[in-house]
Amino acid sequence: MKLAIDETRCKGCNLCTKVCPYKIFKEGKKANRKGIIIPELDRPERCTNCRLMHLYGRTLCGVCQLTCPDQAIHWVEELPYEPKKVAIEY
Amino acid sequence: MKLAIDETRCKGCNLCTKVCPYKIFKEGKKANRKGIIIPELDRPERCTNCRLMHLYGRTLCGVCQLTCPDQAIHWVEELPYEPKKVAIEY
Amino acid sequence: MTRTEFWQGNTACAEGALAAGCRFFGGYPITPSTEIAEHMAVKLPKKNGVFIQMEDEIASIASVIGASWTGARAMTATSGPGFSLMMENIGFAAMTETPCVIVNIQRGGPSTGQPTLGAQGDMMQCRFGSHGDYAVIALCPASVQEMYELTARAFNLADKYRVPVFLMADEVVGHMREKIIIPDSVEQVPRKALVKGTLPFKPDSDLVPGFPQFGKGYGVHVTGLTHDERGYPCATNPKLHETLVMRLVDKIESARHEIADYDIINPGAEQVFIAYGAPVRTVQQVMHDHPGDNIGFLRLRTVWPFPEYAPGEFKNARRFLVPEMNLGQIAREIERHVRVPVISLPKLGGELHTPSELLAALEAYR
Amino acid sequence: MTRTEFWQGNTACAEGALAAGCRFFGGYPITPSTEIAEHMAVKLPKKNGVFIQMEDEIASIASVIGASWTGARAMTATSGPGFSLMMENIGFAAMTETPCVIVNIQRGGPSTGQPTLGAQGDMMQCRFGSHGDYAVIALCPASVQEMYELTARAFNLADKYRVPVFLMADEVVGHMREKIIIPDSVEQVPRKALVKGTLPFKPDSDLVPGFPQFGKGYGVHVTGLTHDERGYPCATNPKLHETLVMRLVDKIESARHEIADYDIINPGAEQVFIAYGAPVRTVQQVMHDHPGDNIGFLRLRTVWPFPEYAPGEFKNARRFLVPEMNLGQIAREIERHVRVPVISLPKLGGELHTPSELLAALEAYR
Amino acid sequence: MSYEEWYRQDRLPHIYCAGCGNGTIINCTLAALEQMAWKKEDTVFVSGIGCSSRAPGYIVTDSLHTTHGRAIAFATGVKLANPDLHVVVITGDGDLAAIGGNHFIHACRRNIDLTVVCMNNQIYGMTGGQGSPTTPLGCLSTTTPYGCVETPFDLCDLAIAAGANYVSRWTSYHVKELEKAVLAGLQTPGFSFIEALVQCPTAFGRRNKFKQVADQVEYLRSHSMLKAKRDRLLEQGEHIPGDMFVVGELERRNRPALGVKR
Amino acid sequence: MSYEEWYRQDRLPHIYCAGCGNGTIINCTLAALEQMAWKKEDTVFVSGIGCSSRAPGYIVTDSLHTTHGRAIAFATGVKLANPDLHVVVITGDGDLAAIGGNHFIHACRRNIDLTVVCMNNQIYGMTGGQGSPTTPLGCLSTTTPYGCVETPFDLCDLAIAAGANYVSRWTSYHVKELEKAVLAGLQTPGFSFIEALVQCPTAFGRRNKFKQVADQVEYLRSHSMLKAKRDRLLEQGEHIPGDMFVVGELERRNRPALGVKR
Amino acid sequence: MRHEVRFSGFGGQGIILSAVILGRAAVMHDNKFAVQTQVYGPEARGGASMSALIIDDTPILYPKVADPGIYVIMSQEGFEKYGAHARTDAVMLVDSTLVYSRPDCRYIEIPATREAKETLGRDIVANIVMLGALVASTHIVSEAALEKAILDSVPKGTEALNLKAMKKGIELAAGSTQP
Amino acid sequence: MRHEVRFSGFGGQGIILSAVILGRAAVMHDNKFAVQTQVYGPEARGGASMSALIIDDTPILYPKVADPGIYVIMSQEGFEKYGAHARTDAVMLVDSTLVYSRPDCRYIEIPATREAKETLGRDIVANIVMLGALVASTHIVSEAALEKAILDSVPKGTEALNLKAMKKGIELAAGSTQP
Ligand SMILES: Cc1ncc(C[n+]2csc(CCOP(=O)(O)OP(=O)(O)O)c2C)c(N)n1
Ligand SMILES: Cc1ncc(C[n+]2csc(CCOP(=O)(O)OP(=O)(O)O)c2C)c(N)n1
Ligand code: SF4
Ligand code: SF4
Ligand code: SF4
Ligand code: SF4
Ligand code: SF4
Ligand code: SF4
Ligand SMILES: [Mg+2]
Ligand SMILES: [Mg+2]
Repeated sequence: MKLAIDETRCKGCNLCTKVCPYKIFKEGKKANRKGIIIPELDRPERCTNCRLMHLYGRTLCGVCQLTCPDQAIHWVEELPYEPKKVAIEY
Repeated sequence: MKLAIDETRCKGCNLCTKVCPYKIFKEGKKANRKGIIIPELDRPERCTNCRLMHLYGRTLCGVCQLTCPDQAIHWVEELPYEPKKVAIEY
Repeated sequence: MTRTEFWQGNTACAEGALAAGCRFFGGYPITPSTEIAEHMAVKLPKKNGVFIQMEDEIASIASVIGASWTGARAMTATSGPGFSLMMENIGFAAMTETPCVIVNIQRGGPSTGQPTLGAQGDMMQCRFGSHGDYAVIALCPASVQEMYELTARAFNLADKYRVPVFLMADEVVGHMREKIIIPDSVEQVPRKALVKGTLPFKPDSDLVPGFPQFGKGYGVHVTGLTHDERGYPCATNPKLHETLVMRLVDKIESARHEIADYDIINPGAEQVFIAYGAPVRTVQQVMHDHPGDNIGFLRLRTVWPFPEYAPGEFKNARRFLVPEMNLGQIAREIERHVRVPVISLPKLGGELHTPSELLAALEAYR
Repeated sequence: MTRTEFWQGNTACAEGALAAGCRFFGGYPITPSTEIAEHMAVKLPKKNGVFIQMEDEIASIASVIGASWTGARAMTATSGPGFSLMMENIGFAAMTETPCVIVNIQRGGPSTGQPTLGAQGDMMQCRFGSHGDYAVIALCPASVQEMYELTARAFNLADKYRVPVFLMADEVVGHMREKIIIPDSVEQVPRKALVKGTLPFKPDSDLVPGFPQFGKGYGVHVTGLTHDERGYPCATNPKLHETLVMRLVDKIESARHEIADYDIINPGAEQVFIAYGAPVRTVQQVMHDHPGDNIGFLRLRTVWPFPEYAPGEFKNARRFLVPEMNLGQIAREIERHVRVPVISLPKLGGELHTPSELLAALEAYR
Repeated sequence: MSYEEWYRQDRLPHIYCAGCGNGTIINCTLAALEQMAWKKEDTVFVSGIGCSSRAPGYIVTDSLHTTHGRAIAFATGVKLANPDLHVVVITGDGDLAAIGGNHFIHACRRNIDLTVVCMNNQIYGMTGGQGSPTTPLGCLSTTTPYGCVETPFDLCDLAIAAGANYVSRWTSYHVKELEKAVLAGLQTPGFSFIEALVQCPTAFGRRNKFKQVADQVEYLRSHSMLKAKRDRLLEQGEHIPGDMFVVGELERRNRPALGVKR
Repeated sequence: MSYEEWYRQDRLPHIYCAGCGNGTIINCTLAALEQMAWKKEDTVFVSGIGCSSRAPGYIVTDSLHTTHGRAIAFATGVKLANPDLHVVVITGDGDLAAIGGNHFIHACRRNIDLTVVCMNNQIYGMTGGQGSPTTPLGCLSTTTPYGCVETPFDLCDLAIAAGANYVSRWTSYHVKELEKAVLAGLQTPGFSFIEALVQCPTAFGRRNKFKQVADQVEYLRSHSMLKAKRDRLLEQGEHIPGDMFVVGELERRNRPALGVKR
Repeated sequence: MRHEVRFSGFGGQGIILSAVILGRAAVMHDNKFAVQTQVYGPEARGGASMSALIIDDTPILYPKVADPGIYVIMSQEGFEKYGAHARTDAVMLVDSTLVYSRPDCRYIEIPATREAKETLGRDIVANIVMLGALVASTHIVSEAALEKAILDSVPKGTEALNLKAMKKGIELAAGSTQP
Repeated sequence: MRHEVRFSGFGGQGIILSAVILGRAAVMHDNKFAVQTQVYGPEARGGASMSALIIDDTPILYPKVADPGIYVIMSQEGFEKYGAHARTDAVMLVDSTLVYSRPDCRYIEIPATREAKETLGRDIVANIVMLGALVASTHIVSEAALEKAILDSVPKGTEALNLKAMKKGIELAAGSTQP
């Protein structure tokens, strides 16, 4: 699974940058055409959901998605599915 | 002071007959022209107000008057004022 | 097999509604309409329907509109002050094309006025009382029999045109008891359902879209904002607004002939009465007492949309006399459509015009 | 010494009210009127006045009526949905002869409609929106300058006739900013006080009774029920009801000439525009761009009571063209008073008529 | 007794039915008012629509008999526009808590300096006996012909939750206590709410097995429980029967208020 | 995550400002709904007017976007006429508690089987930032330019006093807790009220010293106090600062309800 | 033939019910037409109550009663307010227990309240006594119709009492002073 | 002479304020007439905002702007919605930092946002930079009037910054590419 921000929806509020326990979202730098600065993802593979959603068959954590007021955060299927090895930071 | 029921106002609800500690009001018997049965007074001189209003210069008890929903109960001045002697029943 | 009863007008209204399949009543008591609610409170639970006394008239009409979206035939009944409070949500019903029946047993206004006496002072209000342009249907019964029949018809019209329909009765008719013949059954024109897969606010050729009942999987969005044919808000689009509002008005105005219900009596007469509601009875008495062809009568059961061509059927009319229990509200409308004098015969104060008053008016203008 | 400003119409309305001595504003926010409340919230406390945001529009107009009985010049401002909610208490104000000013910055209806766009869809509602028969005064500004001046006049009319007065503006005028010349001071016609010892609802020869302000020892009873000249309820007395309601209407209708405010431009013209509010500006543009005597213009600042004799001043008129941002509401009224065709030029959707649209209409009917 | 002077003598007798408790509540209200050193001309009564709301028509002060449910909103305008006036609202359970519920809770919240006396007869009297938001569960009315199934409001709880500075409840039986409660209400800055349970023989009693007026008054007496007793029972974990209601002073506090005389 | 299916994808992005908390509350509501085994076609959303009330327009079920303040009254009709439908009301502080206050308390009293989610941003967002009945004392808005002087409502206290069966409060920070609270509300027969405090950067935050969206969310987090803690502090007689608000489940009971699925 | 009847008395006497019963008798059992109206209004409370009935063989058009030919008056206040101005060719049934005045028209004295209380034991049925007397003396509906209408209208369990009251009224009318 | 100006950009850029300042300049300080209008509506939120101004020497009658001669465009979305269809004889000032497209009419590129941020340190004054450039290149109001209007309108303490921004705009207009 791959974490993604939908640029057509994100309004750049940066709330996602505050709520992720892994600090995966970072404030972006450059405005897009609409003048919106979309956050950047910092090693999204670290996200619990990215790693374990398939394993447990349900959404884990998901706080960024629940919080995102603009329904801009999703996980998309990566095919073929290959669990990535990441160093987990606690 | 003399206790009186104003017949133009009394609607015969008989609430006064329930509230007076001295049971001075008694249910009446005969309907008047409007079909209303006005309570009768049983030795009204026993009423605290009748006896003591002048002495204390204010309304005493007065529960019947406060209760009477039709503003039908009053004390009228008796001139010349003569305190009456009554046997008080406790 | 019909049945005879000796009923109060308000009872007949409630029974007419029940016969027409009304299964939801949301209301708030107010003289002189209360008996309708009270009758519904007794009867609806026995018919698996819902009676609810809401906290006020705003909530009453809101609950009726909500109930209507579940497919139920729904109504409320009120009088002047409550009617005034319903105005905002009546506009919502018009805008969202929600079928519903609103009974107004008119009493003397303005304000609290004469709570227990009859009037016809809300006739313009029922047409123009909510903000913005819209159209509605208003029926006026003149007898207990008509309280029954027109209430039932109101439901059919509401469902057919998806519009709030008003039974604009008055205290005189609402409170009097008289003979009524109850029919065996009452026609129920079903609400046209939306064809699945089509847009919920796209009209058919009759300008009325099919009804996307809640709970049937339409996933419809209903809003009082200006909306497109999907039902979605588009409140800054002038074109869509114009199209929508014009259609809301046109669907009623263009069906004027079908909705209109009136009698033409003595079309050759020169002096013509036009009346609706209780004053009809006085005109009928005058005509009965003075038979012949010299008095004409346009007797309206539908007042809105106004059958504007009907006065024209009195080809020889030299004047129209309009007895109303108000200051000439429908006389104003008639003035727009005729070329001869319109004589308003207003009567305020709660009493019906007497036959001699109308005779005097006939004399005065002859 | 006058002063020039570049103000929004809504600001000018609020400032006009303050200049006229308004000291109480009770309101509830609604687009596109909110700036009036917001301006009052800033300014009134500095002038020892009271601004209160009530819980809804029903409470707003109620608080205004209450405040008025203490002698304060009081107002509220709203738009369609809020206006609809005020209807019951507007009737109360009419019935109790309470002076008050109600501003309606009209937006697109019905229902929530087009909250941010202009319309004139509430013109009939302001006359007929409450139940029963009554009369009111309605003024229509067409510029920021008039937002100021007519608001101030509204207070004088309200006090003089003891009647609710409506400033029926629209979003176009309410929201635009333009040049305005602020006069040094504004005339304030004081409310006529009741002569002590006379009956509180007994009219003077102008049909208006003196005002028995609360707190001055009149011990007046004010009720929305039909009342006698003492102010006491007499809701089952037909005669008293008729007398009262007729007087409420007559005091306004009989002062029509004094209340009416309009301009007659090119009275000899054959084609005559009649307009009020924002469309006035388009007519003015057309007349400016096409000078000469062939286009007449009856430009109304008072719409209710309708100056019914004014169209007659166009002796050669062959038709009246009535551009309105509604479906011809005032055109209906005009039809009652003229013998030549009345061409309604309705425009819905929030946009003002363009000069070329009006020119096209002139051409089409020439 | 001098509170009689507060009546418009020319309008008595009033229209209330024989035995209607409303007249009693007016007596108590005026008796309390008489104890304030207020001039009649500085006092204003405001009401809505209902039997109860007819009361101001019988009182000599300036009085405003408004529309159904809106008394408090009108009174808010009167009071804020002239805080020197003492404004008393008389209302009924329908007027206050059905159609007028919103104005009620907002005035409590704002703590407008009004004294509101509610004659709660648990029914719509004026319109002939429909259920009200205070009609007890199971009671009969013309719109609850099978018994009321909606839980009634506790008006005092509502007033307290909404923020009123002074709240108490008594009944038409408790004339002296009620007079004192109204007096306390008049004295308290901010919103004061006094609920008076009253008998309505015509529209309530008749349908709910009270044959005589006195029976309903007796019911009110015997089913009221003093707050202190209620608190004690609660503390001891004892059961309080569902048909008892608390009487007494239920709230007195000093939240910020609006419209208090300067 | 499958609650995404409850959105009308063709209407996203919604009209809310960047950082507006309303979107978060919709997420939580739909996430809770997804856990009920309800069909979309059996679920109806109803709302009034306001930014918050725009929410149903973004949800795929049947939805009724009504008039300002009246959502609950409309919803009452929907629910009573067809108790098989699950009816959720989304509302704002102005819609629910200003103009709609009366319908709110009456629905609580009747315990109509609705779930009401109130997005309380303590301001009128849609109309550009006027004070609402929940605007805290001293806060700035366009109609309280000198600071709000009216004590705000505690909406949950009101709901409890009025009779609601289920009441809880959380904030847009507490997404998981809020989801659970909505779930509990959906499961409880009778009236369920869930208040969600949300940031409104445009109309509230901007005027009240919250420079960034996150600052206001942080404020909500740091000023919320769990009910258990509040109770403990109260018990210990400790002072609770005036700017703290309680979060958690505040009421759960089983009074008679109306409109419960048969 | 159009007959107009006016009933008046005080609240609680069943004045309105009387008119309704009479109307039912005419419509449901005599196959006639009838319109019943009444005075509503809070002011009526406690004061005099009034109800009117029109009976006719053909449909009734104008439904109001202004100057009736028949009166049933059951209280002094009712007489003063609604009976005193009866036209001289009218006929008035007065409950002589409660009405002290007498009209200028023909009148029939029926001691209905006294009889109801003393003979029948319940003063509440005085109105039915009056109805019996009315029908006996005017025949505006048949006695059979009245009997059926009473049975339709009165509370369960009181049928016998009410029929007795009706009979009593018929009897009293027969023996009444009819100056 | 009637001049019609349309401003567009996104929320927060001060598009409406720009029109108001220009209107004030014309009315209060140049003794002209002006009418300012704008697009309201929830839908405008987040999207493109727009405001229009008419300036004239005589009173302005028809107050709406349909097809303006002058544009001030400060965002790409604003361009697409409100600028793309400019008539060919119009003139358009574009904030070249944020607007990528160019119209068919004459246009003037002003890197207002970049300059505001980089030279003046606050991108919030980009609109004032545009105003300066507008006045310099069209002279629809005098520079003195604009200066006074800016001083009336901006928050206390920001006067100097705003005047600098205006000057910067005038400067940029002078040196701008005007194809
Ligand atoms: C808007 C409106 N709705 C309804 C009514 C009818 N109405 C008059 S009084 C009343 C109920 C009054 O109940 P309450 O306040 O309890 O007074 P009570 O008569 O019981 O003292 C109603 C519903 C009205 N006058 N106005
Ligand atoms: C009857 C009526 N009055 C006023 C309005 C204007 N109005 C629309 S939304 C709103 C306030 C909404 O506040 P809230 O419910 O808190 O929603 P928010 O926008 O803050 O989410 C108001 C006053 C209206 N639409 N209808
Ligand atoms: S929370 Fe959502 S809208 Fe906000 S910045 Fe993150 S992805 Fe964008
Ligand atoms: S799901 Fe949790 S861990 Fe994964 S990105 Fe979102 S907040 Fe971070
Ligand atoms: S309480 Fe008053 S009205 Fe009732 S019986 Fe006694 S005196 Fe008469
Ligand atoms: S004042 Fe007291 S003692 Fe005297 S009669 Fe009345 S109740 Fe009895
Ligand atoms: S109906 Fe009830 S409340 Fe009204 S006056 Fe009669 S007893 Fe009193
Ligand atoms: S104004 Fe406030 S509540 Fe409305 S969308 Fe913007 S941030 Fe949200
Ligand atoms: Mg009551
Ligand atoms: Mg809000």
